[in-house]
Amino acid sequence: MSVESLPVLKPNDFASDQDVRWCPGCGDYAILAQMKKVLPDLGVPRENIVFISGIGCSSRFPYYMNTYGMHSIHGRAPAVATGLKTVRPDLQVWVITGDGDGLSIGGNHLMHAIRRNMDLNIILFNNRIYGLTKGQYSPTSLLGAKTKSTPMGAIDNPLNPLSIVIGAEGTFVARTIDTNLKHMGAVLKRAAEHSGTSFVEVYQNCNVFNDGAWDYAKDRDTKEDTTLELEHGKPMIFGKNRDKGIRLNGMDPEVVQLGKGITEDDLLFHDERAPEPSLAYLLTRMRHQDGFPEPIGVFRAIESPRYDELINDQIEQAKASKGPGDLEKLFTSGDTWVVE
Amino acid sequence: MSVESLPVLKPNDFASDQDVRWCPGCGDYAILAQMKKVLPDLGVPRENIVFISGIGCSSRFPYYMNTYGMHSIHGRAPAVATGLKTVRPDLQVWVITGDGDGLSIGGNHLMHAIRRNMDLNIILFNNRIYGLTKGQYSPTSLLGAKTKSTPMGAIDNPLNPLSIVIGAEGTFVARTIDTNLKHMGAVLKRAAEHSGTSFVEVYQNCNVFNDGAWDYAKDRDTKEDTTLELEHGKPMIFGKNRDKGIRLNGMDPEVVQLGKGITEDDLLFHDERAPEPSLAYLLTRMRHQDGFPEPIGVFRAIESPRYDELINDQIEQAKASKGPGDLEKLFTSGDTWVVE
Amino acid sequence: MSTVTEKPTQQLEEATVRFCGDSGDGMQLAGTQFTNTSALAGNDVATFPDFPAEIRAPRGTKAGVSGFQIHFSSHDIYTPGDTVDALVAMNPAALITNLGDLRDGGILICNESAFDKKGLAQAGYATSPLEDGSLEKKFKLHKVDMTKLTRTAVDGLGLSQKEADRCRNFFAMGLVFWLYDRSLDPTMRFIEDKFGKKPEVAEANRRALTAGYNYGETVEAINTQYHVGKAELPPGTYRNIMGNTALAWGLVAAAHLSGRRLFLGAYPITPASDILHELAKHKHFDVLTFQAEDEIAAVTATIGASFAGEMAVTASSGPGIALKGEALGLAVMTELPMIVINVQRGGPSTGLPTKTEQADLFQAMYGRNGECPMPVIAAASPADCFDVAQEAWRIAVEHMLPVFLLTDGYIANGSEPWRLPEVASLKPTKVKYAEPLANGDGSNGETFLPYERNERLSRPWARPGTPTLMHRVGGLEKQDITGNVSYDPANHQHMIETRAKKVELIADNIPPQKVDGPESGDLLVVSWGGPYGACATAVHAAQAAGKAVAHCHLRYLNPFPKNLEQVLRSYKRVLVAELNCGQLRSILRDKFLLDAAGLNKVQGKPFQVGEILERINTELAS
Amino acid sequence: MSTVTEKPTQQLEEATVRFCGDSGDGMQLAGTQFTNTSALAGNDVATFPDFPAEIRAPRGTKAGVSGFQIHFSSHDIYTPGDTVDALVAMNPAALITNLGDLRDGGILICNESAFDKKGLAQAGYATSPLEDGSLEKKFKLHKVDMTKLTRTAVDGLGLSQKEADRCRNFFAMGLVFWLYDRSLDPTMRFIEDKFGKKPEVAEANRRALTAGYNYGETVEAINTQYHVGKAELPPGTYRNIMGNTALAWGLVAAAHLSGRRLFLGAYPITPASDILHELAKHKHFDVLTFQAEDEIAAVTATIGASFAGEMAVTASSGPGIALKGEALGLAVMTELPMIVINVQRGGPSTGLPTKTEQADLFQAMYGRNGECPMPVIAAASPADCFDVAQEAWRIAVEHMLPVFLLTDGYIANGSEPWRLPEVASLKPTKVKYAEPLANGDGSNGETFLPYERNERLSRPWARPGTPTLMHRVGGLEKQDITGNVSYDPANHQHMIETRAKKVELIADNIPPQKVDGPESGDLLVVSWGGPYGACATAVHAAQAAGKAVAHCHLRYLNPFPKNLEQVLRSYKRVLVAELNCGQLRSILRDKFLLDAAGLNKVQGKPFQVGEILERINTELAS
Ligand SMILES: Cc1ncc(C[n+]2csc(CCOP(=O)(O)OP(=O)(O)O)c2C)c(N)n1
Ligand SMILES: Cc1ncc(C[n+]2csc(CCOP(=O)(O)OP(=O)(O)O)c2C)c(N)n1
Ligand code: SF4
Ligand code: SF4
Ligand SMILES: [Mg+2]
Ligand SMILES: [Mg+2]
Repeated sequence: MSVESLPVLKPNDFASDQDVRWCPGCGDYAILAQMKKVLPDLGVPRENIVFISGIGCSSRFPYYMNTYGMHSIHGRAPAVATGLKTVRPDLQVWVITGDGDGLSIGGNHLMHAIRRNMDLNIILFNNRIYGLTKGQYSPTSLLGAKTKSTPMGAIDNPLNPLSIVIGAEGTFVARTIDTNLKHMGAVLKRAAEHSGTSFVEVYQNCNVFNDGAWDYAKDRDTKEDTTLELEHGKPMIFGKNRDKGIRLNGMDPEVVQLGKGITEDDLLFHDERAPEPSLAYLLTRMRHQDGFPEPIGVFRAIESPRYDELINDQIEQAKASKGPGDLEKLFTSGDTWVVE
Repeated sequence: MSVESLPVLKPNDFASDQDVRWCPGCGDYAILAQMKKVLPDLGVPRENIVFISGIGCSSRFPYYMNTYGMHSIHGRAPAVATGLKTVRPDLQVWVITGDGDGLSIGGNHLMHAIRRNMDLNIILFNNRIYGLTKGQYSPTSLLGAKTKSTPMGAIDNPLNPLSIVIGAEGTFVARTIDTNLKHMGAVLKRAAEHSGTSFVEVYQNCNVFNDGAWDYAKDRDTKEDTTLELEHGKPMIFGKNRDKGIRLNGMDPEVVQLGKGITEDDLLFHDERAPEPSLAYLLTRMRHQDGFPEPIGVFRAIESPRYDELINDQIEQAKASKGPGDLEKLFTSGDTWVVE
Repeated sequence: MSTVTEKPTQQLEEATVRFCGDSGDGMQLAGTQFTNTSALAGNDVATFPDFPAEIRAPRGTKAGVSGFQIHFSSHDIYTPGDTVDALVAMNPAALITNLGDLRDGGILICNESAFDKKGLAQAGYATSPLEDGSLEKKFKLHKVDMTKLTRTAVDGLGLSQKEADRCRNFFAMGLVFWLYDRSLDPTMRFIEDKFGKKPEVAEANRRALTAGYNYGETVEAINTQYHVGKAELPPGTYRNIMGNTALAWGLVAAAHLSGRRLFLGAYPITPASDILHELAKHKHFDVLTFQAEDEIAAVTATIGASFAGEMAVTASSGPGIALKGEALGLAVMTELPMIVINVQRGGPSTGLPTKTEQADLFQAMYGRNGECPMPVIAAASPADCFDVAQEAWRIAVEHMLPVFLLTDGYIANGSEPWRLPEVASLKPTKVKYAEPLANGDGSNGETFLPYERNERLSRPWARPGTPTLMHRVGGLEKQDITGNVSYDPANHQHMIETRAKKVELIADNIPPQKVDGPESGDLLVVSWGGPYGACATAVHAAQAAGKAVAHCHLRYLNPFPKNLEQVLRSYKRVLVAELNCGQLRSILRDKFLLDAAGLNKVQGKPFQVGEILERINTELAS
Repeated sequence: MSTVTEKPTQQLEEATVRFCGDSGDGMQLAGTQFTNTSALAGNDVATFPDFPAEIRAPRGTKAGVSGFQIHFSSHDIYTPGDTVDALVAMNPAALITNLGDLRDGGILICNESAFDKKGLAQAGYATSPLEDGSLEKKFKLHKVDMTKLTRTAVDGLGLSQKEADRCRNFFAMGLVFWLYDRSLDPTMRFIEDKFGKKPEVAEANRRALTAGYNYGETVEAINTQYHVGKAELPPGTYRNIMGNTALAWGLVAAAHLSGRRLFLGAYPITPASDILHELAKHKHFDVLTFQAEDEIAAVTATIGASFAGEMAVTASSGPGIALKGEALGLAVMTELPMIVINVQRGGPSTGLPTKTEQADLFQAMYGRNGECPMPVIAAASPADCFDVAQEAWRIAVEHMLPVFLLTDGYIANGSEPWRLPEVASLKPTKVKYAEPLANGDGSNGETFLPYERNERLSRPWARPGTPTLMHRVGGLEKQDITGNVSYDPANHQHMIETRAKKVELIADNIPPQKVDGPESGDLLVVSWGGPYGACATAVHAAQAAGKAVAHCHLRYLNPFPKNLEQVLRSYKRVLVAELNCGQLRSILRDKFLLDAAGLNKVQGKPFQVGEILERINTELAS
């Protein structure tokens, strides 16, 4: 099949023949729909796309995509994807994970995938709960969260997924929200296009076990005050009337009211391409409290060498310097003797 | 034995009867010696101290301490220590780990220990190599490092232990150097005294498989230019002549020459107690390159609730509200019936 | 509530009822209420809840069907019943997937309103089975428009239609309660407890329940009421208990009686999670539950807690246990007491997470590197979990080693009446820590020897904080007595043998194997774990039919009771019934060179009594 | 170099030499050089390097002793020898720990200068054994002041004393080379290769080597030279090869011949790390080595690479394999081809990391949750690793499943001469991917069926990137043929049976079991893995003594060759020799109800020929 004759695919061409089995009303549906919408735009044939997941409600995702896929085991999707992408850099590889799958049992694989910066797209559905196992707290559940396993409230400080990823020097780090379809679509597209490991946290509602976890960031009435849409090169402005901004005071961000002597130029300008991750880290620290908004969008997007490219480069270099592998040569290397 | 009669212990009282079995010249010896020196000052009886380690050269440490100890399995020391400290908050618990043990196989346990902020003292011996297994690269080995497993050079971006720990919001984060005995002693002491998880990275020389990894930071001639000793509330000054400083330019640190119009007041002042970890994070990013020094000392030291306290508080609360456990009551709770 | 009915009441020895419907229909609740009520009425009961896969399937699909079966009786019973006397189907998908288990002539109650076009299509029915006359031929069919009737009953309470429909299960319960002459009181109390804070919901449920009951009383088509009398149970106070709850309580009791804190290191996994949930409720018993970041952290934290001197337990299911293998080696090497619970589920890999199976026995016996023996015991029934938990702790402490405790999804989620033990009658396991040395710490030559052994070959448990006993343990081979690291070949051989012998010596400290039935004969049915009840029932039936058959149910799988070989050899044939491909059978063959036959099934389901009885008969005939 | 010696030369059939000293003394290098030289001289050779624990012990201590034993011969040999004819001890600690293996009358060469007060104390000698006359009674003792002699030899090259002393092992080599009439040429070449860039070091080593040689030639006390003639080996080109290297090369060859990339997912662990090191050198063969963050990542990345359609391998040792158990369930469920290598070491837990053992057979067979069968094969010797690696790949591809390949520390680090195969004679394993569908992707009704099976029950391997074959796999139970998730009870039973049957069918695709010796008789010695050589030698000896004994060495452990039962039943007795507590024996007993006896040893050491021979004799006598 020649490139020209590639058929133009529609979202539905990416639907597998399996019934989608999430609870009615689950935020996962919106993410699935958006993924199917984004993929045709990328122009990658379905057979060159692979979805790898772990275990969790979110991790059923690959079953619903008409691509290659593996619903692997709990927490290990980044590692499965690493093996796959190492030997087959030609494939577009997505990793679908949850806050439990990706940050609890799978936290280490995630961290190492990030540092290797292979060309993977990791999408973490954060619903601040274990959905599939019916409602235990997760590493992103808030302090005090009462769940099946914490009847008196959770006592471990939650992990901030993006802080962890920036800690491991992620080259593409973003956040979006299940109900914010347009934003999600744009973020997923950029994640796919980024060369290197893309990490996207999606605020996802589990309406059965943790309903409303993200309402503050989704509610029409509040979302413009509780979130800040990051745009590269733009000042950080938010609020229903776009009259609030983020200013830096030493190392501390502060919320300021625009006007009254404060202009856009006083504000912090977003630089997703800053070589050092310190700004991105600082942005991950901004949570919906004390009047701060939570940033959504792309926190960081820089180019950096990729493990999958480098390892294959070494293969080519080795071939160039030693010639392609030759068993005869291999066997006779070093000391041999002949018996006649 | 009454408290008053507690004998004053000497470093040697902390030596077990086992021969120390590291290669001659290994940096581990200095850390061991310093630990034995620090412990008597803390006034904790030997029987109330426990050392837990994983596997690695560094992890043989507990065998050499006349305290309780466990040389557990590869990567799991933070988890072993978590169980121990949860049920026995009265014990002083140290975790000894290496760059492979703590950041490769054990990275996730480390991250979760940090977020729980139990009162553990985690000491990571970073020699940028796998010592015990004889010389493979580790997660802290530099790009391009030629080791047994990377004959053409390592291609994964190294992890920065302190960045990772700050990413997980560590409450006590510090760095010291095996040969800098006084500094190491002070840092270990502060780590022990901190309430919450203390994390200390020790630059440790493996003279057999990665000799000289830290020479730039240890060498008499260079160390004052290549390292920066952090002191709370003090401006960041370094250099043999103490004439260089770190200044903040927006979010970017820069090295400046003191004098010529630049005074101490223009410099960045260290604040280990900053509630937000952004400054500490930024400091972890400073590596020995482009004229920057690497900070040593305490990056961050804040108070925060501890899992070991909180879980035991919940126990007390539960007892207060329900009364102490009573099996009779438990069995008869809910619907019962009598057969006569 | 006590009603006088005009309709005739038929006395039954026993009956089996199954509620089934969509996962959202509240069938588990209905089943639990019926169970408790029957138990309170003095019946012996056994239950089998059958969940769909962990995740919710779309409403109305076959994948989303949830069922709960209750067997209740006026005599001793051990299983939830092979076939069903009365089936309540809340929708077509539930009907089609459950009908096969309804006995000919059984009662079939269908929620008529769910049999609309969409519902029928989702179940794969071309035409409505309620309309084509097919069901009436075989069963006593009652079509009840529960949706409408429930909505009417709760009318005026200001509930949304969705909320109103959520009361349907109470209507269904009410109807079945009438059918089997059950009191509504326990469920009324439950409603008050559970929904007391939402008075309109409580009232709606009460009304739906009553409406269902009255419907049975009133409607002509339902013309007989049934009554199952009290069972003759040993006197005492009873409650109904699920396996996971009983296990949790057994652990609490063991810790409490030992005067130790109880530490549970666990990571959620079906069907073991409820142990974590249950224990988390009992903090006032000094129970510390630690939800770890993964199973490896769970088990290694457990090792840490054991080293600390407390009662330490880890609980998981197959895939999670697989992850613990390496750490269990450390537990064996350090010879520390702890309990490792595997609530088995369908495997391999993620397998069938919500289904039952017994295929992790090999894993418990052999799933570690090196020669790494561990004792293994298994619970036979929900209530037995309470005893087995304490027994595991006794063995762990008295022999200083980690103990595997196996249950399975069937036991864990099933329930049965449990006679409350007298607290005073429970036997505490005494924990004796090593005593500080008089002239300790080497200064006077006396040193603590952490691997010194007693007659059971068990080593001292030295609690950190005890002066003079400072010592180090670890995963490298230990020199016997001193506990120092040792590479000495002879010592390695000695330690390998010692660890094996230590497990073997447990056989001196457990009761001899008993059989149920004649002490010798034509056939011995051997079982372990969940199949206990089905095997007991089948063997009793065969005995009643005059067959020389006995039943040998093993609680102790490693080591075996000392008399086991002799027991096995007392019968012409041995049949091992297990829900796997013959794992216990393999072990018996290896150990005793005994040509035992296997009755095996791996379908995610428990044995039916009939399957076992049939096989007993073929074995005896051949 | 060819020297004419004045001293008499005694012809020997075979000899065994051991170099021992501190870990820092370069004994492994000395041993390797002597081995290569002997092999080049046409001997058959077998070696046994014996490392101390992974970490370096303090210089001069017993814990730090490192040894290397070489058995060389003018006839076929299979083991490094039970006892030693010549022992070189570089210090007192080496002497005291190794002397027990020197045969009466053997040659003992001691580095006199190391027998100072400190050295003697560290070894626990009260007085110097070199001085008290005790050694001379039993052995031909040669005290050589190697330190001084070496320093003199390298004088003038500007080396520090430390550097000079590092050449001592070359002096020792030179002396032993003279003793056994070996050429210095290969070692001279080695020195040039290795130290060429540091000319003064190269020169120093050359001088030390020559000095040692000349010392032998000159010193009167050493009055005989020995010569072991060429062995009659099949004609061909030979090299000496270590097990781990042979394994790595076998993998490279298999991938190359299949035209696939080779992916190794590994995490360093003794004694498997060398496979990673070796493969990392062969990138020009399209070999991609991935040092993962842990063993779980290593195996799951391997699963990913297999799903990607390439040759995928993971390698570890016991504790690492324990961590892979859960993921291997996924490999079994997804029915993807891959190789799982376990280079076994002493267990349980961390155990004895540098010592050999065969105690992970149970783990390979049973160490996963659920019914999770995997084929298991094992290598018999260093060179056999080359063949077994290819065989594992053949089975994996032809049967579409993960294959366990077991070796052990003894094989992995031991070496033997290997006749280079003709590349053209190697049999490529053909990889056939599923073909794209003509009318694929459902649009025309044709859909890809990832779990459709061929006559071997193996499913198609569909390479991502192939149009129309998009499909999803995973760890939940699969519906046969379609590969969709299925909770159907009958399908689960069917799939459990299918996966078991699939492994059983491999028996049709492997050679029947052969025995070495008579086809029936009094005793059959059964072995697997590393004990091959010792068993072969012992059985040959017994046969030579006229005993009706045969040897049955198993490469295929699951499934067994089809004729195995018949083979076993052809002898009056069966003795299973293994370095564990009887794991293969248990499996044979279970499978065949065969009362096999066991010869077992768990000391971190290989069998000695004598141990086996002795047991053969007792078996025959009783
Ligand atoms: C080894 C293992 N441990 C535990 C489980 C049980 N388990 C399945 S999913 C899950 C957590 C799911 O949480 P998350 O990743 O947040 O996904 P969600 O269901 O919320 O989308 C757990 C604990 C498992 N399948 N395997
Ligand atoms: C499960 C497991 N995998 C691998 C190993 C082998 N191993 C032992 S220590 C080690 C790495 C040690 O590196 P590091 O933690 O940096 O310690 P160092 O020796 O450098 O002090 C490895 C891979 C092991 N013992 N257990
Ligand atoms: S349990 Fe929660 S996350 Fe899972 S499918 Fe249901 S709503 Fe979604
Ligand atoms: S190998 Fe390196 S880290 Fe290990 S003991 Fe030797 S010098 Fe120290
Ligand atoms: Mg979640
Ligand atoms: Mg290291």
